[in-house]
Amino acid sequence: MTQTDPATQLESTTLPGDINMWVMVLGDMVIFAGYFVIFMIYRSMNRQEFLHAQQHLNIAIGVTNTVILLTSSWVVALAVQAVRAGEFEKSTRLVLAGGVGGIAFMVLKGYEWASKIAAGHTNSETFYSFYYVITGVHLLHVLIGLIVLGVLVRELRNPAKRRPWMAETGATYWHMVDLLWVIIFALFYVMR
Amino acid sequence: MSVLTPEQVSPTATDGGKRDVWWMTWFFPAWYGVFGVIICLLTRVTPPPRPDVTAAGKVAFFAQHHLTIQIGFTVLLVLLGGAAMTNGLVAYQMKRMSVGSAFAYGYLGGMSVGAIPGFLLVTVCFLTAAFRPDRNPELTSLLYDLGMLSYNGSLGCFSVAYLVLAIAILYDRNEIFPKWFAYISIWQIVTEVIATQMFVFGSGPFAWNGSIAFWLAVVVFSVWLGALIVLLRRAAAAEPVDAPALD
Amino acid sequence: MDLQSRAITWVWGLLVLITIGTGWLAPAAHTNHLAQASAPITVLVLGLALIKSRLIIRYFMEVRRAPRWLRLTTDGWLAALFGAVLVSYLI
Amino acid sequence: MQVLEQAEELPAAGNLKAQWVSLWTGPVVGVVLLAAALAFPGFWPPMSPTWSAGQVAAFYADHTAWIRAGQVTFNLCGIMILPFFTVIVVQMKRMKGQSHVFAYCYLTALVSGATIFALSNIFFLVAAFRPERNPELVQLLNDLAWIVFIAPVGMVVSQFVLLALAIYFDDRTDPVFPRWVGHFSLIIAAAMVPAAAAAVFQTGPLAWDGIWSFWVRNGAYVAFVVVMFFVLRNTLRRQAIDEGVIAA
Repeated sequence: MTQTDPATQLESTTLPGDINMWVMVLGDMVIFAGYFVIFMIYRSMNRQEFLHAQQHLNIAIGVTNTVILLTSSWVVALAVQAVRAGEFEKSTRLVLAGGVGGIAFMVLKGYEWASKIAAGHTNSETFYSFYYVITGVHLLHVLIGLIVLGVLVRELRNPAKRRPWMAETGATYWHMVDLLWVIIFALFYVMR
Repeated sequence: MSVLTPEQVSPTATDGGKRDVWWMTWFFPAWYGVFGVIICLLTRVTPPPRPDVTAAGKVAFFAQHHLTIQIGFTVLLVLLGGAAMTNGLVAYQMKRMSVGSAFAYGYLGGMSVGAIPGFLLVTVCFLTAAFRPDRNPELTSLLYDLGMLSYNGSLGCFSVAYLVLAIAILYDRNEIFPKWFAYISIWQIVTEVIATQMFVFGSGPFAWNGSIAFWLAVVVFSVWLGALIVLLRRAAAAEPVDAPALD
Repeated sequence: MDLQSRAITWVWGLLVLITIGTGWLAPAAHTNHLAQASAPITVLVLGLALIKSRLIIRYFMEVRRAPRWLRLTTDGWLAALFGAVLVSYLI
Repeated sequence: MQVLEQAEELPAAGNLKAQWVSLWTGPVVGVVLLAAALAFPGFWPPMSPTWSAGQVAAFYADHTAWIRAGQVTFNLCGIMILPFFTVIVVQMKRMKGQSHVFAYCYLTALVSGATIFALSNIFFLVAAFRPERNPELVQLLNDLAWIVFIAPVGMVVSQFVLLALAIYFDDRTDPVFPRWVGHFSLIIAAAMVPAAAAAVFQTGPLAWDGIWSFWVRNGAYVAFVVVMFFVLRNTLRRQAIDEGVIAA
């Protein structure tokens, strides 16, 4: 989408959500970019080792988890639209559905970790040491995201506190969790 | 209620803020400046020496930096209280928030416990190692590991302090600190979580001198600390001179 | 469904489609032989990941309607990250 | 301190009684700690840093029981001096014309400082736990114990400086503490600072058994506690009279 898109020109530009949250999100994106680049540097030093380790990942779980997070993100994006339209009942249900997606992601991730450890892929392999730390930090972000969505549900249920910027702020964080996972998926699971 | 006599109002009082709070607010960056010189230039613990060297290599490290370690850490032993004073200032500002004292006391507790493994132990271990250069190399190696792991790997005390700070800022209605500072305090917790790995890895990105466990974390900490210095000044300036003293 | 929601839904469909498509390219998807490094596949995968990331930023995070500085910052981040990843892969 | 009957139920009375009790824990704990110091053979005279590992191990083997007795008492009772110092915190928070930021910094330094002392007892006690251990290890534990005991003066020095600052910022017309307490506090701080060098020198006045690092440093600290006991007693009496808890 470019700036000449008519849809963008019709509407005035507004910052979605709270500037404070954007500071957090942009900073977090920079920190994760650091992790990714360091991972790539180590990968370029041991290409074969990393490639073979990658082959032991469970791609079915990887794809499923990516689809789960994308869907969860989509649902939360729809929830923001619903808040703007004043449909608070609907948006609450959508945010809750998004949270369920987050929980499903964590459960699957836990299963994936457990089966990898059971198969002997511990952090003594460089690839897996990155895998556990990066996905672990991402999992921590999912957990924080669930708390954020929980706060959002509380606010949406309280008629005095239903503010669109609040929904946008929470959604912005949740989409960042999704965004970072999409990149983790590409770098850890798919690239060769 | 405070009764201000004219002589107690400082000439800078027009900028707002209380004189004693301003003193501590200026002390904060000054102390961290001295601390930075000590750890980076004199005692060489930041950036950290390598974990993956032999006992002989560690003895050589202490021999090479013998004098500067002794000078730097002896000075730090005298200035150690500065850590408590800077943390006390943050706790003071937290007490001014609308959320009451619980979080401020949590910060105060976490940080004052953290000062012992975080600062004192490395100081004592390195000075003890430098105290007798002829000590059995295995024991010098033990002191080296003990010092570095406690210095870089004191995780929980600081994490809880960052956590209560973040929650306090998010709930606060007095706008003592901006909300974004709460979020970047959460980054700090994330880096502490990653630092757990340094107890597992003797080399590589997650070792105590690793690119992720150390370098990225130190950049994040520097950003956090720099922001805190600016925000403490802003908070001090925004405090009304005639505000009642804290209970 | 309003215009915005419809656009978001289309984007979601596209993202899921790309994900399933790229999953098929993964080394772990072919366990009967040892995986071979492949620059074309990697470049393709990184390109698709870049598109996915930008779709999420632009549509889900609604950056396409955000102020200019934010659009430039997020695009700059994408360019820097994917540039660095690609360079470190190709070198 | 005889609380007036009509003031018995006032919150101010409860506050003052708590401070009064905390104040009196000072001399009581002080006597116990003095006894522990007298019992600890390593202080009479202080063990020399120049001893070889064998000499250190032999010392622990010869005096195991009294070393344990002295250090266990330090371990158990050392931290009990804390309530005495919290009275100082409470009084700092009564000072007018300031924000009490010094009081909170003082409290933070107090908590950290108390922990350091506890750490040194543990090292002494571990060394005495198995005197038959490899002498090099006993010597290492002994070095750590002494260095942690004598050298980390920073936390207490900052307490003295903060107390002095708070006193200088206090209301001139009705100060909580007399102004000389601030000067006195700074002098004590200055007397203790050189002891940090005990982590470097093995001989001379700055070594951990030296005149300055051992006798002047510890003497200054004891002097502060003794003097502050009387200062605090006066201050509490004045507070009680001001708040109508006891008769003038």
